[in-house]
Amino acid sequence: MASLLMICRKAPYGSSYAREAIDIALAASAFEVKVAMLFTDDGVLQLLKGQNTANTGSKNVEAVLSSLPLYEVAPILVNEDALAQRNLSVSDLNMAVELCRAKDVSALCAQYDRVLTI
Amino acid sequence: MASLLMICRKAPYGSSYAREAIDIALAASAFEVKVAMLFTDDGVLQLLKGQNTANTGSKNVEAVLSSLPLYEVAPILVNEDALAQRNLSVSDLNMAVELCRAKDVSALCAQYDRVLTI
Amino acid sequence: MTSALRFAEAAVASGHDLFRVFFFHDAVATGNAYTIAPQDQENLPKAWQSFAQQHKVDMVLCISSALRRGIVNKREAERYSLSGANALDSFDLSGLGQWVEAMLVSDRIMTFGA
Amino acid sequence: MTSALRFAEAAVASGHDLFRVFFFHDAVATGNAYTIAPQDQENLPKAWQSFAQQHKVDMVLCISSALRRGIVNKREAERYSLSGANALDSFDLSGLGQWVEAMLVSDRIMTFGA
Amino acid sequence: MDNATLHLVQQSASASSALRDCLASCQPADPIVLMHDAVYAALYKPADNEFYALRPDLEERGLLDRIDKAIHVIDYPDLVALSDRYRHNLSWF
Amino acid sequence: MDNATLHLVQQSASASSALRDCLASCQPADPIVLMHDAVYAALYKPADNEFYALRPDLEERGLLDRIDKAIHVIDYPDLVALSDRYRHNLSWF
Repeated sequence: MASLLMICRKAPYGSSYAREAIDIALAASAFEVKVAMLFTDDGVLQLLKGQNTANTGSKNVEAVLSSLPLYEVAPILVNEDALAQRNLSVSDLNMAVELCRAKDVSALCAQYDRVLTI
Repeated sequence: MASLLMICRKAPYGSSYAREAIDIALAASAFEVKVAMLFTDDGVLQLLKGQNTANTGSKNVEAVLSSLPLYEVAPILVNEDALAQRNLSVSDLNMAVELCRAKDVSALCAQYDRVLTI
Repeated sequence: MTSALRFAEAAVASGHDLFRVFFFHDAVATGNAYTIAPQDQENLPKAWQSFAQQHKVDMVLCISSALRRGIVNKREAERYSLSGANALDSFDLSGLGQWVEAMLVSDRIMTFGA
Repeated sequence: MTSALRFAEAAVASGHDLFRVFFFHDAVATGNAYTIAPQDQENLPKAWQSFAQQHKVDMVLCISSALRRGIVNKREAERYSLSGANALDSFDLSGLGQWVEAMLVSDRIMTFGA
Repeated sequence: MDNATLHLVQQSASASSALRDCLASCQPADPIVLMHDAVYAALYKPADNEFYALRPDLEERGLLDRIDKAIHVIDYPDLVALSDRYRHNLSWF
Repeated sequence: MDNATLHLVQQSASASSALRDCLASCQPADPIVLMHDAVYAALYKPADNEFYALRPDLEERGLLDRIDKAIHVIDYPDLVALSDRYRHNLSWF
């Protein structure tokens, strides 16, 4: 089985990158690819608890991300340096994640067949 | 006569902002507006001497900017802090400019009827 | 351009006279009639169209930005022999003179760049 | 997407087999047939079209990115009752499965994000 | 009418230089509005200026209960009123 | 095939965080290609890694005679060869 690591670096609502990354993860998972996601840089903001799109006409990124484990997208990794730089901690996040550091990215890449930043 | 200060902050080829800003300056000038341009942040890179678009299919920003004085767009101001931060100096630029500092922006704005960042 | 729409709505609601909305650079995509929004999301071109019709607001797509990005009305489609036109009727395609005029007659300009 | 085109040309010239070019996010605008480039500038959609025809390269616009941004072919134009279609013939509109397939069969993926 | 300049910061302070460039150019008396992805900067107070942040952008991003107490939460009508009050406004994007 | 990762930095290092984020994540043995607006970072050498910059992007921007001598100027065929050599490449934009 092929494996894919997606490195998600973009904040959730300023562009459609976050939603489109989730679509890629689900598509790859549907093709039996083992998909992992690493949230780093502004990408960690996608995981913030309490996103409320009731009044904005946007798709709720938090809600869609929470479905990833059901599609066997795992692990969900988070760069704890990026969290700390934004005054955030694991308790601000909406799902169980595995923590890593920025310097682990190269070693992580080596474990997967393909890597995509988005 | 109305006056407009344009604050140009974008590098020249990564997007069409630089070309479009020049178009705005020329249009305003054609309507008898007194137009000044302040180049700051990555905008100072628009003024770099020696831009060569012969092989790239882009419009040469340096060439178009050099026509601004003919259209009485003046002064051409450059934030020298932004230059220094990029390892550049006035000798790297393709036209005569007036230097200013980042902290002068507010006082400059006060001298014009309208201000536009682009 | 959701922020710009919300601001325009609030400005009109508070009694301000909105002279013109000028769409420039990538924002000309707001005038693309072919935009299909996902079912649970707002169709921004149509939301702007309703706003303009309801409040009789003048909306202009910068013609040079629009042509570069493939947004054309019937007139431009004919001029360039294109098979169709995708600019919504509520948007005029016109030059930067429209922006300059708006700047000259208005007390404030607001720019929404992101 | 000029960089992506130059890279693709160099890859083909050096004997590489280019399996697919997948246009995603804002890059779907590369398939817009209504694009009018200024006279002294390259028309990028047409340059990609020539490249694809010359080298028989498969080019796909991500359909969900494309619909959101108002790039439609005849099939989608009919489905959504639009007055015309603006996707160039050389580009297919298709789903992310096309990206996944390309990823699985190719040795390398190159991403051009700016 | 107030002669200070109103600044509208519209991009993420971590991904872009918008806020940093604004702070380098503004005066201490200039008010700064955080909107769009710039509202993440409301998690801390970036400078001594008066700061405002747009409620809908905070809400969408899950920030409403997390922001620094010194930052004023505003709605679009408040932004209209702010733009009335200051002769010039500058957008940073 | 080399097990280091090839990094492609594609946005201005002053306007965006692309290069900074890349440097925080990469290893000393990872080569870094500057392209698009990222080529302005060739005016200085940003780190000890091996750096490459794309000639057409340098030329267009007037940088060809100004860049740090430690940075390798490459053309698209060289970029194809680099992407062949490294198992993974990451784009920063």
